[in-house]
Amino acid sequence: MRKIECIIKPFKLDEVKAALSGLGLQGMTVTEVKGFGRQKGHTELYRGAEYVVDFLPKVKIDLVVDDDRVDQVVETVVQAAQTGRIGDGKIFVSALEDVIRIRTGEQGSDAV
Amino acid sequence: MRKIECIIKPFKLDEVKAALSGLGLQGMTVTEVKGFGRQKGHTELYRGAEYVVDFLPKVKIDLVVDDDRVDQVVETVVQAAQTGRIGDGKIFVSALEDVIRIRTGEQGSDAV
Amino acid sequence: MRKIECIIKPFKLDEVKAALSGLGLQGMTVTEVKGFGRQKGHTELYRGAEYVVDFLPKVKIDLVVDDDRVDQVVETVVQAAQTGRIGDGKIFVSALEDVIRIRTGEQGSDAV
Amino acid sequence: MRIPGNFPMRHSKGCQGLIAGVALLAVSPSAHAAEEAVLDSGDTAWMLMSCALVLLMTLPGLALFYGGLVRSKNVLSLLMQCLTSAAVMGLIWVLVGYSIAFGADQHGLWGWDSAKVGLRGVAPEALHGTIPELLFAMFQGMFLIITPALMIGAFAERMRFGPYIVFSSLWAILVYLPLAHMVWGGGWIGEDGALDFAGGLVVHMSSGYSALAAALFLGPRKDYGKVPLPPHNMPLVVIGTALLWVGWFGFNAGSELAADATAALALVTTTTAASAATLSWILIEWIHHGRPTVLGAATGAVAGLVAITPGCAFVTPLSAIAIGFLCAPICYFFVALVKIKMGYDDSLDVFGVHGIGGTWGALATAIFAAPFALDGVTKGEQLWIQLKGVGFTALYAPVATLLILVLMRTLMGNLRVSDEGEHVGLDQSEHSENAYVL
Amino acid sequence: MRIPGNFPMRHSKGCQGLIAGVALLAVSPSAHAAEEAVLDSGDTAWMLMSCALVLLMTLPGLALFYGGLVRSKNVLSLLMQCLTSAAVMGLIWVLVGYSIAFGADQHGLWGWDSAKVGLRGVAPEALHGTIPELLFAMFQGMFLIITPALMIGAFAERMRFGPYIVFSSLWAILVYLPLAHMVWGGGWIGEDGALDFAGGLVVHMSSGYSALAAALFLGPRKDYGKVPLPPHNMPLVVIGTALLWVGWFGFNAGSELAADATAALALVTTTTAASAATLSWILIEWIHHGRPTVLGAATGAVAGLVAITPGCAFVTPLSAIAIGFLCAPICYFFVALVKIKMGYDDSLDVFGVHGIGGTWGALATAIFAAPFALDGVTKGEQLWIQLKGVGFTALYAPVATLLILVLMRTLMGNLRVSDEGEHVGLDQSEHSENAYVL
Amino acid sequence: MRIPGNFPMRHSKGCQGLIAGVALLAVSPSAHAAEEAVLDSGDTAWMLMSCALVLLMTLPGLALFYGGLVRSKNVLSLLMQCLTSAAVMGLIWVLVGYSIAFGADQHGLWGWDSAKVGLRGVAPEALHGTIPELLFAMFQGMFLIITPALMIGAFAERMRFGPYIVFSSLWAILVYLPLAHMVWGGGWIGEDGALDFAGGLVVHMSSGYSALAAALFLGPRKDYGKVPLPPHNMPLVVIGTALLWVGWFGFNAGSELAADATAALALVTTTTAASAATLSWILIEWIHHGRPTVLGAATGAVAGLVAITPGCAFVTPLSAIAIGFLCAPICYFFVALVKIKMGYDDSLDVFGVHGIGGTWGALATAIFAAPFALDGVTKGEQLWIQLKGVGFTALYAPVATLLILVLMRTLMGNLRVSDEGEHVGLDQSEHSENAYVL
Ligand SMILES: Nc1ncnc2c1ncn2[C@@H]1O[C@H](COP(=O)(O)OP(=O)(O)O)[C@@H](O)[C@H]1O
Ligand SMILES: Nc1ncnc2c1ncn2[C@@H]1O[C@H](COP(=O)(O)OP(=O)(O)O)[C@@H](O)[C@H]1O
Ligand SMILES: Nc1ncnc2c1ncn2[C@@H]1O[C@H](COP(=O)(O)OP(=O)(O)O)[C@@H](O)[C@H]1O
Repeated sequence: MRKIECIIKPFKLDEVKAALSGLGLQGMTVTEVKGFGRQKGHTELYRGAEYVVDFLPKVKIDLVVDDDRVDQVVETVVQAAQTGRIGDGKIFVSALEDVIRIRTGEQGSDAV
Repeated sequence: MRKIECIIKPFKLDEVKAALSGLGLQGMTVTEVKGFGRQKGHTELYRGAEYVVDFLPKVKIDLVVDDDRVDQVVETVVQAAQTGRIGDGKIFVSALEDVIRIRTGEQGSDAV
Repeated sequence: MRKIECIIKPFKLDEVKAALSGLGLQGMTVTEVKGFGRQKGHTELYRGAEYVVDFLPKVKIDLVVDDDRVDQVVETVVQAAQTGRIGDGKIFVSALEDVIRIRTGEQGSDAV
Repeated sequence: MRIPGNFPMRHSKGCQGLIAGVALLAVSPSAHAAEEAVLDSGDTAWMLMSCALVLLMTLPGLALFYGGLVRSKNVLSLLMQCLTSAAVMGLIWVLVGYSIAFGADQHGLWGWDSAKVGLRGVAPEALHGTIPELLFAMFQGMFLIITPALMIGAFAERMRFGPYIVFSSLWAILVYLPLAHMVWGGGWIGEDGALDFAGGLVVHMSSGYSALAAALFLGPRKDYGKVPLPPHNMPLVVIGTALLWVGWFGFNAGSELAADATAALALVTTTTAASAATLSWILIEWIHHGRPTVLGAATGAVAGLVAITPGCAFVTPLSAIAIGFLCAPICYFFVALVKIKMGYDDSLDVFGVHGIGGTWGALATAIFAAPFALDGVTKGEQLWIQLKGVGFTALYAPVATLLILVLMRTLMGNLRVSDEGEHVGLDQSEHSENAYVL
Repeated sequence: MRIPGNFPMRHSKGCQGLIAGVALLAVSPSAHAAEEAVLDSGDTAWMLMSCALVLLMTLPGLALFYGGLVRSKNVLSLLMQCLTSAAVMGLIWVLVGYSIAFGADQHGLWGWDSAKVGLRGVAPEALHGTIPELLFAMFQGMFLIITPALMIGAFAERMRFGPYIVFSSLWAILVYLPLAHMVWGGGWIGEDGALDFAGGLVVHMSSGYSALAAALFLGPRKDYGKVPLPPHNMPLVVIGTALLWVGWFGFNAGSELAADATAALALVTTTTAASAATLSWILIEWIHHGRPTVLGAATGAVAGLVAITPGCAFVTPLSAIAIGFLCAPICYFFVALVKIKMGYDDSLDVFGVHGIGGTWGALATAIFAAPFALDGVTKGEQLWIQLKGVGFTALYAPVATLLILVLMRTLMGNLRVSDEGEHVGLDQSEHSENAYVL
Repeated sequence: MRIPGNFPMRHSKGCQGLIAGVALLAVSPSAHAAEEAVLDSGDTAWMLMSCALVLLMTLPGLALFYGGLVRSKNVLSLLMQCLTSAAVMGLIWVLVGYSIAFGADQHGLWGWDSAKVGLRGVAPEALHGTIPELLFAMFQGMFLIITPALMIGAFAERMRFGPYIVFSSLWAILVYLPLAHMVWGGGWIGEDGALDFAGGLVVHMSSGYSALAAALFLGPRKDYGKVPLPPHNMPLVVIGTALLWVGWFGFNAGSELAADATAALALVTTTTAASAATLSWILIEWIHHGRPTVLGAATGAVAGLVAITPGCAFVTPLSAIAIGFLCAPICYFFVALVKIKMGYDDSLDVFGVHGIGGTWGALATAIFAAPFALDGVTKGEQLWIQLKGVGFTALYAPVATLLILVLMRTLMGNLRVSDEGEHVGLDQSEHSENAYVL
């Protein structure tokens, strides 16, 4: 089992979700986050003063998948989330030791 | 050290917290997330149009525990969070290399 | 590659960010979370009734760094986030198998 | 004030002395034509505005006050109940309400006048005192809009929307309209000499005691007493409080039906009592918990406004301070102590604030009545008269409420949403909507 | 109502019978001096207040109604457009608007009076009827402030701010002001006998049909039809609805320019129609989708208010119920079915509610006209007169709108924000601000 | 306007010419009885409403304007300070304030009249001009409610609640009430001939300059200048701005104490100046930063309303445009440049907007005064008179403020919350509450 964390631009969420559903993925968990990176923040104004907002809204998608699907999923996310402009985001892949479905108590691949 | 991520239904948070406190767990970190899975979203209405909201509000609990407590904690969460209906959520277990308490700089088990 | 999750007090975010920028770190992802731990919650009032709010606002910073920078980063965060009072937070370090930059498809260290 | 003519005046008592006094010094133009009723544009202007102010109390005042106090998953259900109160009560009023409340007296208990049904027989040129009768009718209609809406705080976060509409409609017809007639429309309470200038009995006690009955009948929210249920949006609560305060000027000073000295007095006592009760409530909190809260200030303000309502035109500004200042500890006692002790879930404290505040106000009206307000009776006699009205309202309203609810449960089944619906919140389960997508 | 004197009265028709009737029973003080114009303090008080009420409709009423309906990244752009409408339209009105709308008639199409330019020649002591002319002018100015602001709902979430200001200014001068003159200022529609008490044609149809044209011209939002675009903050929508309802009392009853029997009638029909339409709309939803929604109730309320606007002083309360009750299905049909079928993105349903509601209201004014409202014509004749006004407005407004937009695109380039700007939202891309930091 | 009688009139100057002019054309009914004071129902209606409008400015207007501008952890502390201003100032006014401001003159500096203490000797039938004296008193009381609340913007996010109550109470008694007397109650500034129709000196300059003193005394917020401190809820700011604008009609036009030509003029200049300043401010931003902002529009609107306040009844609509248009760059200069340069943390720009805007308005009143407003003096002479009032206020208010604060620090210790309290926010540290649980 692998956990794939994808940090993407918020307005790409629907496209990514659709692409993943296309792969037959059954679940994901989404978190609103703020990102800081190479992409420059935008300027805001407050009564004649300018200031830069460094943190940009991003969306994090957590996907737990069987090991053999990792490459396919990563590729799909990259395709769906890409705009080619700075700030498109990252994908982090890590190992998972166990997965449990709360409703049934099932474990491992069955639980995903 | 293990990290246990539990994705549960929001209204179960208090019960799960109580159950974990019962085990003597001293800490947890909670994040509001949105889940997408087998559980069907609900329908919303907007001026005569219906649309389905796929993403359902869930709560993620991050628990860092010593390796020997993992099973007990997982079992406790499963019991407290279970309603038996689709969408009860998942538990993901992964390895952690190190834990540091910021206040003291302590590391490892002492830091939890 | 390592993932460093830092749970800190919210008002320390700017200091921690500045300290990390000082190290030349190029990116981080921030999530608003609620923490439960040794730090006591505060009391709130509602029409003559008192109740304790257990969950305290915290900020989680996710940092993905090359393995050789872990110690330096952890130390920096500890210094910047420390107030010496209960509730300063934790740092969790875990292994990462892969990192991908969505914009370019780059992998591994290049992608960070 | 018994103006010559055959229509029942709203405030049958208490203004006489004052108006007589005013008449000596300041003869208003319209007084010249006392024999022949004439429209006074100033009075009409004030009553047009008072209609707007009383509507503002419900929409958005009360809606926000209540909506902000519940959890974010239920805010829309509260807003919806206030909105539909303006719709359903507005129609009931025009169709039959005005006739029942202000039609010809039947046994001292209710009224009827088929010409008032649908306002068909109320010609635009017909007058009530110095203002168009249509305007008088609509001003009174605004009171019907707010009163059942006050009750929704008691069964917030659990009652189904359909039954709410049925309940509030039946309650309007069986409780509010008869009571309004009894006090203001020529019925026995008013004839008995009870002083209720703007609705201590008719509006606040009637809704407050009924609310308690409904809360007991429906039972508490599943989460009540288990987890804290803090307000989800306090700024909404403050906007609501502020608009209630402002709108109450129309409610109280508008109840004079004229822009005159009595209206001015009512406005002054109204805002002064609210100030006193606000301060009093936060002082109690400061003493009791070491912290004054915004919700305390807001609750105090509303309680003070409730308490001054029946007597606003009958007391001096200094008495208004006393009424407001004393009302806070009385209401606080019920909200913070009695409710907890007894264990009922009057979710937004309708009974504690409106029921108890209205009771205190109705009695305080006699206790603090200025000489000009007492129509040939002593304070003690007036207090006894007030007690009869208070006692009747405190019995009639909740009993009738219970009967309505029992009947409804028999015919309609469970009046509460399902447990699942309560969990996900009424906004989604009853209205398929979501308050915030921030 | 043709008051002796040489200034054009706003409502040239329909009040006569009523006023005559009133005059018999209730001679108001000012009537004694019918020959010599005198200021009436009651009428003036009501009109001062009506100015406040109509401003309240735009700020914050409409601003919140619209602002709550869009996504959180665009709410400020809507608030900004309403705020600047009060600024820019307020200035246009004082500088030239009053002259164009109410200056001496030119060919029945527009007006001009250089003394009215900048209100230079309007002395504080000059009267319009029984109120200061300055006050009459400003009351009318409040209508110019709200009307272009109504349109912004149609091109919400995509139009650039600069072009919006240019567009609304040109539209005010080329569409609103001439129409206001034609109907109220002595132009051909009013002279023809059309009944439009408070702006069914001038305000709602003009903005509604123009909004449709603008929505078609600008094209849909990128996300329209692809992802749901639910309101980001429904409590704001409800506050807005409530303040529109309250403020509409000034809009409709204020249009009488006096605190009299006609104003009272207008207030009663206004709130009653809103009640009926609110209930009607949620009943339709209940039948059609099994769920009444808060947005439905709010939309119904606004639609009912729109529909009663042209006829509010010409119909009975029971007719107002009919007008309101029937307006909901008509508007619902356009909002929920026609719009989807045709695929245009009238983002906040300006056409469906104001265009269609205004059209229905203008026709219903004839259909339900009370006898006193018909100035020697039959209902059928009046309907034909109404149809001419309706037809003209439904053609003139959108065609002129399209010409303005074509001209603007030629001179100013793209009127929409960039795709990137639409993605991040107009609050950031146009105003460098962020609505919420919670 | 010196009405026969022995009570001091509020606006001792400037209306004469206008009223005389009006009197010729439009003799109002009440004028027939000039010798004998009579209550005018129209004037009374307008003043009842003006009380509501001025209260609306504080609750919820100003509360939301300020509450939206701070961070979400402090919003409740701002709302609380506004709510308690209505409570504490409301009581101070009734108890002693009316007597100090409008009692018999003492040395030109303050007033006293034991019959006015607690309003005991003010009979409901007593008149002030054509309205009940009680109503006059309460209208003035609403000004005391808003003025200290204006200052809270300067020390937002750091002052403890207890000291705030003590400070605002002392400030009311030592600064506001004497100044109100000096200008309106028969004191030296008014007698000197200064024109301050609705409170340029008394309300805006007094609070603005005192605010600056308080901000300097308390020192900046810990985070000031280190991290951006953007508004947490801009929609609240816009609601607040809108309600200030609407309520200001009661503030300015209500200050005439009658529904007449002068009130109409004041309403027209008020809204026109606000429009001009709104547009002016966003044009400056457009030029200076390439972006017009919503906060800029809101700030401009308030600045324009402030600037027109002293002269609203003394200038033409075109002059109002000039006053509003010029006020934006002047205030912007202080808000965006001087404050940054000088480094003081006037958190919500009370000095920059109210202090500077009020100063400009007081001088502009003379510069743009219409002929009827000048009571036998030249513009230059009037400007000199204005300058004396401005100079006195700009010195007296901040010096007295500093003395109060020094005294308080000596007796009460630190007036600021602890650093920890500032970190977690005043809502939690001072009120144990939380604004939002969304
Ligand atoms: N080292 C990192 N650790 C954690 N998150 C990161 C890291 N670097 C970037 N991110 C996340 O990825 C987002 C995009 O990164 P950025 O450098 O702006 O552009 P790009 O994705 O094109 O490299 C950031 O906003 C941040 O959320
Ligand atoms: N593969 C997955 N990766 C990440 N999160 C998942 C995954 N599958 C499910 N989830 C999370 O678990 C929640 C519950 O899953 P769901 O399939 O609806 O029901 P159940 O828990 O009964 O299997 C989802 O809402 C989502 O947050
Ligand atoms: N076992 C744990 N698992 C996950 N998060 C934890 C754990 N223990 C503490 N935390 C997080 O760290 C925060 C600080 O912990 P706390 O015990 O209050 O103080 P300290 O950091 O001083 O030990 C908590 O609020 C919580 O978010």
